[in-house]
Amino acid sequence: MTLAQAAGGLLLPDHDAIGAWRRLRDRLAHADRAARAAALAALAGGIRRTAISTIHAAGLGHTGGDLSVTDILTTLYGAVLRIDPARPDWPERDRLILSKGHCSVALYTTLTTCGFFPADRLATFAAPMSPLNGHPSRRAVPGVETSSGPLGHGLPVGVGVAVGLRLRGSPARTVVVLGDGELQEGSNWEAAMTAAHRGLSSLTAVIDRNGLQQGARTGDTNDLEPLADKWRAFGWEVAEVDGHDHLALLDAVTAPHAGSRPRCVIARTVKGRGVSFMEDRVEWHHKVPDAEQTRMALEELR
Amino acid sequence: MTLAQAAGGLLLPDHDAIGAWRRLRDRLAHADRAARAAALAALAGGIRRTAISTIHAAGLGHTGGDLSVTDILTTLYGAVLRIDPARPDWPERDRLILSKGHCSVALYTTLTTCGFFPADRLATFAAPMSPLNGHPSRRAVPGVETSSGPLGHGLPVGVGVAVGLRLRGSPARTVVVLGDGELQEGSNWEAAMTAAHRGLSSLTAVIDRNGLQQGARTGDTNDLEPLADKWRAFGWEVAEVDGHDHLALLDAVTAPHAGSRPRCVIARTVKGRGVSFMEDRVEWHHKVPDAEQTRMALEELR
Amino acid sequence: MTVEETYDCRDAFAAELVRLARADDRIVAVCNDSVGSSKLAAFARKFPERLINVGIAEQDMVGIGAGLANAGLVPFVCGAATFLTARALEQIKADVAYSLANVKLCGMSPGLAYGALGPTHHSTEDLSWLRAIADLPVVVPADPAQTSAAVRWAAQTTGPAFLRIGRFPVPDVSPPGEPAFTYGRAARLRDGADATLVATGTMVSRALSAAALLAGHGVDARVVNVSTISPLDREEIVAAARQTGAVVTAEEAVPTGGLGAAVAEVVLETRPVPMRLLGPRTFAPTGETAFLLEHFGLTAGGIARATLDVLGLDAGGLGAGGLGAGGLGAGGAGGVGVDDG
Amino acid sequence: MTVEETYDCRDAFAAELVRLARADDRIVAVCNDSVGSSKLAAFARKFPERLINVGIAEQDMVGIGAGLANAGLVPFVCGAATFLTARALEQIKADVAYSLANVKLCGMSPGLAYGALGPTHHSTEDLSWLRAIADLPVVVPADPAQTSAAVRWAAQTTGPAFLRIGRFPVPDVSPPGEPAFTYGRAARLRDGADATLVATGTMVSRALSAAALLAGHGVDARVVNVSTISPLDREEIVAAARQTGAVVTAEEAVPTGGLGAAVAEVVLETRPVPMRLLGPRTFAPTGETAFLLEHFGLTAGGIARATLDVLGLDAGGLGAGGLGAGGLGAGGAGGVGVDDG
Ligand SMILES: Cc1ncc(C[n+]2csc(CCOP(=O)(O)OP(=O)(O)O)c2C)c(N)n1
Ligand SMILES: Cc1ncc(C[n+]2csc(CCOP(=O)(O)OP(=O)(O)O)c2C)c(N)n1
Ligand SMILES: [Mg+2]
Ligand SMILES: [Mg+2]
Repeated sequence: MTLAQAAGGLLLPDHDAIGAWRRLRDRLAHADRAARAAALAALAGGIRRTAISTIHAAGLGHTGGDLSVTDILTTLYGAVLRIDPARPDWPERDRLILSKGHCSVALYTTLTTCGFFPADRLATFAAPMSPLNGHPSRRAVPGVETSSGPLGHGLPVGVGVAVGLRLRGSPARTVVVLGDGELQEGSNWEAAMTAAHRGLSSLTAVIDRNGLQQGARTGDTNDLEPLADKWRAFGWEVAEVDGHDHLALLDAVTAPHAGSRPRCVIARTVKGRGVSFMEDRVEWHHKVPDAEQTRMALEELR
Repeated sequence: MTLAQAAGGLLLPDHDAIGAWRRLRDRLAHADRAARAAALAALAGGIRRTAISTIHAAGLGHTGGDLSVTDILTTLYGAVLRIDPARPDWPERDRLILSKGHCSVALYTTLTTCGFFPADRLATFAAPMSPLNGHPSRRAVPGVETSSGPLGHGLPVGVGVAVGLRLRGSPARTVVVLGDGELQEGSNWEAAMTAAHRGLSSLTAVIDRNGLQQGARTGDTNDLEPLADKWRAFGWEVAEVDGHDHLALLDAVTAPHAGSRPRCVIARTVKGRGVSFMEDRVEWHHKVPDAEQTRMALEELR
Repeated sequence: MTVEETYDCRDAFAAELVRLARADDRIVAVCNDSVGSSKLAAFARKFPERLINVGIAEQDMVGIGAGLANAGLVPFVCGAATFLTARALEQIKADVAYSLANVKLCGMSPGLAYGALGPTHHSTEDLSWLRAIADLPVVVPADPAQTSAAVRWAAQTTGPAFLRIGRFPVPDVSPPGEPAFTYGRAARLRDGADATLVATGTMVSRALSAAALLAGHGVDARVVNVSTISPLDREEIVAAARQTGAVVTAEEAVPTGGLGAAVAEVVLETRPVPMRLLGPRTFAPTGETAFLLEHFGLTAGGIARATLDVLGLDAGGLGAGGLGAGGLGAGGAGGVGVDDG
Repeated sequence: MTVEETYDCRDAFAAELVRLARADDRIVAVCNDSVGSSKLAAFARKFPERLINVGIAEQDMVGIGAGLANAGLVPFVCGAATFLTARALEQIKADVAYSLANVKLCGMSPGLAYGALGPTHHSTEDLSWLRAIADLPVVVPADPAQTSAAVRWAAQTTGPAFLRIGRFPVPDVSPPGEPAFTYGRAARLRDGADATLVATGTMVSRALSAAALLAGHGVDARVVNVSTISPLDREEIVAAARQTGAVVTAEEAVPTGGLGAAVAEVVLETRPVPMRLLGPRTFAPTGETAFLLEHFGLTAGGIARATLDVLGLDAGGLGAGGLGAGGLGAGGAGGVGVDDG
């Protein structure tokens, strides 16, 4: 139980990290595009490296999807979301829901860069009694808005948040990050229909469009194309961008609204992004790098 | 238990009715369009009258939806489906799945006109121990391919049938009849995606597009429009027709296939069709006509 | 037996929800095209903005409930019990219970209430399904007073809850002058020494009638109303086993995962005594609710017979008569008909 | 204790399915992007046309299974147990069980098998959920031989069935020379007079080890393997209660709706004797499977302690040691990682 006790317990804010994150946000707000791009790239690189190390140490994780979603999370936490990591339950916060909950390591790592909890706690990921479960639990992890892991849950929850915030008169926004394979779940289309019907312009869905799911290409399993047409037919505004281009993501997510439609950002990504031998390889969905692979990956990500 | 015993028991084929139905099918096959239209209209009128009487007698039923789907069922059983009511489990039969199972009375009545079981058994509808439950049960009613009632179940089952028939090399076709409100269920969109991915051209979905659901208009509850765009974006071929025009339905359902897409026929209908005081009135979703209303309805349907 | 007035508990539910919503603007209602069957029409008129009817989409409905709670509201998520539970069970597990979201799930017209609409509409599995989910209180009020009190409790408590709101007409069973509902506590409605009838929901009044029948057979039966199925009031059950030596459970639900199973475990772990578990175990045949309750022995007579059986006594002379009343589909009557969830 | 060889029952499942499919071209497999975790890769290679991977869409998957059965095929519908059951429960009830469709539902990696992937991936509620559904046989094989035999039984029988296919490594427990699986029959793996350990799935080998531990404490424990949870072998349970006077159940599932509840009912209705029901009752903390089994007392030691407890004996000296082995996420090892359903 020693490990258990070491691993368990509350996750508390890391005020040094919060300070650093606040300074970064301030800097980015006034930086030119090039500087902003460089800062976000640096942030994303750090998150990727930490994620790889964390997965290797735990012997568990979803390496490919973590690397493909990193730039999306980096952009959102680094430059978009109005949050206060010192007060994770601040009622006026923007909400980020990671529907593709299997990419918990990317989320946990990003949360530590904002200071929701100290980065050293990542070492307990998946360890006995750790609050850092294989999938994010709202019970244990500050910054996690809803427990995810079963696919197709995030968008309905996001719709509820957006409806609720509007009812309460809050201008806060709601962003749901989804996998592409995940869109095979019909629950997403229920929520998509509801969101459009209710004119939830404060709701944004970002699709991590890496073209792979657990066992194969999405196109070979149950093709999603024409994906943008689907969202449009369901009443959403659609933007398609390079999901590894932070500024393109930033522009797409923050572009002014033309009407009352919810927005879908289809972020074209590469699963395993940044590590040559992982890129676009289906087996890295949940493969864990060994020591040598970890070394090589960290090298490439430097 | 006397009533129970009277009501219960097996439903066996009605050979007289089967003979009459076969003759009708032969006649229609060689009739000109006008004669075909007249015969189908007469058939539909009889089904509507019987349905109204059955609902009144049982004190239970979904009058509005029964009347809106009648012409669809009439067209399919009267002129399209290759079935043998004497052998409801004939492996090579076409399959009709009524996904909007609350309209069981329209289905039961139609099945008796084909001779799956005698029309006098309709008097046991909803009575203790009757095989004719409020929603169609595959256990008890010949001609019912799957138990329905909970919405959003029929299309996935239809996809499975179509995949299975193709695997077995059977040319039989599969038709699923759905409500429009029912399309809010995400399970339909899962199945729609799968059907298109698998190129199930033998599968047809007919949507009873009456614009009403249980408690209000679909447009006011959770708008389905642009509905045809949704199906197209999900990879289906779409036809839109007047759902009370038998020949238009027939043409849409039997038109030759241009490719390998499954086909969606959006049948524009009027809920409560044929009875002026029921037409397009949401309360007739499950309202049961009293004696006077029944008399008036039968009058109008003469 | 005198003819008692009986009530559809959905009315008490609806009235209480409106009362609470007037005082607390965090309260919202969510439903699946079930404004009518969830009796939310008055709520919709008074608080049109606060009724979120998502249409026929139960997964979406429960997820939206969790989201509303996240945004600081207090959602009552209402739908026919079987669709709410069968169709959205993973959302209930992950988004509500495991996420400890402040969502009140309201399963309307449970058990066999949908009568001749058939097994696809019956919700007899829901208690087994929900009891298996951790951290999800499961509450089954037995009459209007309990229903109102349970709704108040749910609104005042932070965290998940499931309320099973009956449609089949029931008489008042709550003793006047006492709190009608205390979360986690069973109520002893009648004392007795020879056996205990443990009932929930619609079966409580029938258990009381059974006790009256049993008195005529010289059996002094205790009656306990379990309105919180999960977590169970272990003390009251232990006392029943110890003090009366025989237990019969009755519920409009599959007993081997519902109330019956909950009581059985406590009895076996503390004081094993003979039991009978009453409840439907098969898909129902066609018929209105009162008929189906008879069919499954869920009547005063059926409960009394099971009690005599567990005591090893002769049931001769105890007719099959139940408390049949209400139910759906009165032939030829005409009228508003039966909504279907 | 000697180190036994242990097996992932999914391998036996997969091999048997390929064998059967070779002889019977009606057999098809359906899955939800789980070719890997359902071990269907070999099936897919040999019968590419007969593997229907619908993607991540469990409702669709089960409905498609029912449709395939309607078309005359024999579908084995495979997915991680929790997604298959939680996400498609109404399809299981209406399209499979109530429709009496010839669908074989295969819940892979059930219980706590997904270890550190957490409660959203654990399937501890499935037995409660499925037992409540009428006309749905629920089968839980305990080792590779039982798994193969159960798959053969399912392929040969017309009608619905659920098979719970374990992932957590188990040793052989089936006595050689006897049929490994007989539908509806429990197997007495060890005779004994003082108490009966009733176990299913992964807990069977642990119950056998518990019996060995108990022998050292002078307790002669019977061990019964219940591989058909529903319908239950009542005779064997009645015999256990009558002949041994105490029963402990153990399962990798919520016991108050699973095996425990099923056994409890029979015991109470026939021969009430003291019982203990072992199984997880809360959402699990983080940890690999072996750790979680320890956490919930689902080890040889835990079963033995519960047995001493039910007998009113002192458990002193009986360590907490279990049979910890296997499990997920060996830190820093590298490798193929853990699929997630
Ligand atoms: C309901 C449900 N079914 C199955 C799974 C198992 N699973 C986990 S990840 C995954 C693939 C997800 O693919 P995608 O959404 O494309 O995510 P990404 O490529 O970003 O990893 C699957 C099938 C699950 N978590 N939930
Ligand atoms: C899963 C599920 N949720 C809710 C219901 C209750 N219900 C029965 S009919 C109905 C409305 C159906 O509307 P629509 O599909 O448009 O059918 P129609 O207008 O043809 O009657 C509803 C909500 C149901 N049967 N199943
Ligand atoms: Mg992907
Ligand atoms: Mg409609």
